[in-house]
Amino acid sequence: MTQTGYIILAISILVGLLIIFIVSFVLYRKTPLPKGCEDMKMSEEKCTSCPNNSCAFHKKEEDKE
Amino acid sequence: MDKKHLIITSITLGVIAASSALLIGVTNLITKDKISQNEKEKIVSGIKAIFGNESKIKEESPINESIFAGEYKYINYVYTISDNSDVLIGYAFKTSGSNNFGKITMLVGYTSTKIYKSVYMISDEQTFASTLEDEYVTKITDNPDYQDVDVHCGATYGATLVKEMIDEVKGAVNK
Amino acid sequence: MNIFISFILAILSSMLIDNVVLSRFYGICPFLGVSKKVNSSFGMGLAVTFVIILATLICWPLYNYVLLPAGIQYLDTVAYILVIASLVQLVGLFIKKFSPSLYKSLGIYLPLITTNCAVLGVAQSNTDQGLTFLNSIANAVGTSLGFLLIIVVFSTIRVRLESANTPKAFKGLPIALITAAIMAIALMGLQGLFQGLI
Amino acid sequence: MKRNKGYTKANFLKGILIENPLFVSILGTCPALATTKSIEAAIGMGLLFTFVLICSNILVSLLRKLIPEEVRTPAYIVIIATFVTIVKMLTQAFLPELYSTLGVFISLIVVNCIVLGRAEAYASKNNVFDSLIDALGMGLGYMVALFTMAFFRELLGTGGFTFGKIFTFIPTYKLQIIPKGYEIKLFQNPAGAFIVFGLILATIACIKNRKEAYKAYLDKQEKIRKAQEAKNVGGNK
Repeated sequence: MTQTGYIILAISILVGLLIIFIVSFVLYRKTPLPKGCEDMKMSEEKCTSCPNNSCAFHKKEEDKE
Repeated sequence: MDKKHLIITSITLGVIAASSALLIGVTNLITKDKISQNEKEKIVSGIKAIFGNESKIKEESPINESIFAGEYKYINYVYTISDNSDVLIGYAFKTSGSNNFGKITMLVGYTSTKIYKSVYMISDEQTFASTLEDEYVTKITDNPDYQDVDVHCGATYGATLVKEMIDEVKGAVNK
Repeated sequence: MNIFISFILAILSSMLIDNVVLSRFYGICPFLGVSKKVNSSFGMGLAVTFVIILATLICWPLYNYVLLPAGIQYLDTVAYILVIASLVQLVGLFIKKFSPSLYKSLGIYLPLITTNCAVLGVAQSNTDQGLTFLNSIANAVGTSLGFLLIIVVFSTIRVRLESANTPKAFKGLPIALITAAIMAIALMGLQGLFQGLI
Repeated sequence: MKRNKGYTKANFLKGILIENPLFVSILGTCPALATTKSIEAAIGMGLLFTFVLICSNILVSLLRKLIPEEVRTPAYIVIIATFVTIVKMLTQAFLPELYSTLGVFISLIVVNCIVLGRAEAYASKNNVFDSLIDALGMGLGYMVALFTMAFFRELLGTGGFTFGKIFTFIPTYKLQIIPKGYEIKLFQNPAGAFIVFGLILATIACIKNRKEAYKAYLDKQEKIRKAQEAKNVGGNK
C-alpha cells in the first residue's frame, strides 16, 4: 500500500469516526429514558459546577427556572 | 426528522469538518520542516555534549549501510564525528528501545579508539524519567567504567534498558 | 515468566506509585466533585474504568496501524477525543436500551466522562510514551483501578470531613484538598517500597 | 447583563475577578495543578490555553446560527480539537522546550472544562465581539490564577525563580531568594500543588466571609440607628 493509500485510509477512518460520533450522539438524545429512571436526580451542587450544559440534567434545571 | 433538516445539518457539519481539516493541513505544512529541523538540532547538540563543542558530524547513515552493519535490536543510526580539522574523533550511535514504562531514544558516543565516551538522552518518555535521569544517567555520562554503576536505582527497568543499549553499541564497535 | 512479572509490576506501578489522580493529575475534576455517597462514587469509578480500558483497546491500534503508516500522527488527539466521545454515547445508548437498572446506577455519570481528563490523558500518554500493546493495556488497567481506589477512599474520607470541625474558611473544598495532599504524600512513600523493582 | 455602556469592561473583568475560572468556579484544575511547577511553564500553559479559548469562542459564535440545536456539542468538540492540534504543532515547532515540559497537558486542553463550558454557555448565545472579550477575560483570569499558583510553588519549592529555561529566547537568569539548602522540596512534588491550591481557596473563602461579616455588622448598626430615630420621633410628638 503506498503512502497516499495509507493517508486516504486513515482520513476515511477518521471521517467514519466522526459520523459514528454524531449519529450516536443524536440517537442517545433521542432514545427515551428507561421506565424506572425518569425522576433521577443529580446532587444539586455537583450539577451546577459541571459546565456540560448539554447533559440531560441541565435541561431539567433550565425548565424549572 | 424530515429530509431537508437532515441535509442541512450534514452539510454544515461537513463544512466544519472540511474547514478544520484544511486548517490543520496548512499548519502542518508550515511546521513540518521546522519540527524536523528541531530534531536535527537536538542530535547536533547531543553530539556536542558528548564530544565537546568543536565536534561536527562528518557523515551519517542508517546502521545497516555503515561499516557496522549487522543484526541490531536498538541501534538505528550511526554518525561519524570529526573535529574542525576533519580528524576522525569517534562515532555516535542513535539507539531507541522501550519497555513497559515507555520509550527511550539516546545517543551513545564511542571514541575512534573504541573506548566508551559518554551518553546523551534525546527523549525519555518513561514514567520514572526523572529518577532514571538523576540516579543512573548522570552517573554514567563521561564515566568510562559504566559497567559497575548499580542498576537498582529506583528506575531499575529503565536503567537495565539503557545498559543493554550501551552493551549492544559496544558489541558493534568491537566488531 | 518475566513478561508476567513485568505485567503485574506495570499494573501495580501505575495503580499505586504513579497514581493517575494524585501524582499525574489527570482526572482532578471528578475527584474534587466526588459525591459523599460511597456507592455513587464506586459507580462512577466503574464507568470510568470500563471506558478507559475500551478506549485504550481502540486508540492504540488506531494510532499504530492507521495514523503511523499514514504519517499523520499529529491527528492523534482529534482521533482519540472522537473515539472517547462516541464510546461514551454508544455505551450510554447500550445501557439505556438494554438494562435500565444499570442505567439507574451508572447513567448519571456518562456525560461527565467525556470531560474527564483521565480518559484522554491515559490514551494520549500511552502512545506518547511509545508503549507496546500489552504494556498500554496494563497501564490502562492499573490507571483505572488506581482512579477507582482513590475515588472510593476519598469519598469515605469526605463523609468524615463533614463532621470534623474545620475552620470556617476551610470548609468544603479547601480541607478536601489538604486531605488529598496528605494522601499524595502517603503514596509518595510507596515509591521507596518498590525501589529495587520498579 | 443588559447592553449598557460598561458591558464590555464588566464582561472582561468578570473573567479575571468575579468569575475566575480556576479559583471561583473551580474549573480546569487538571492542568492547573500539574503545569505550575515553574512560572514559565504556567505562563506558557496560560498563553496556549488563551489562544485556544479565543479561537474556539470566535468560531463558535460565528457559526452559532448555522449549527442546529441537537448537534451543538459534537460540532464544538471538533472545533476545539482542531485548534488544540494546531496549537500542539505550533508549540512543537517554535517552542520545543515548552512542548516537552507540558507534554500531555497541551492535548488535555480539549477536555478542559472551561473551553467547552464557555463555548456552550456564552459563545453560542452572544455575538463575536462579546465572545472574544469573554474569552480574553477568562483566558487572562486563568493565566493569572496559574501564575499565582506557580509563584508560590516555585518560590517555596526551589527557593527562587529560573527564567530562560523554557522560553529560550530570554537570557537564562536564576533569581535565588531562599538560600540554597533551605527550600521545601515538597512544593515541587504533586502533594505541594494540592496544599497551595487548598490554601489559596481557603484565603479567598476567608476574605469573602470577612466581607460578609462586615456587611452584616453594618446592616445591624443601620437597624439599631433606625430603631433609635423611630423611638426619638415617637418621644418628641
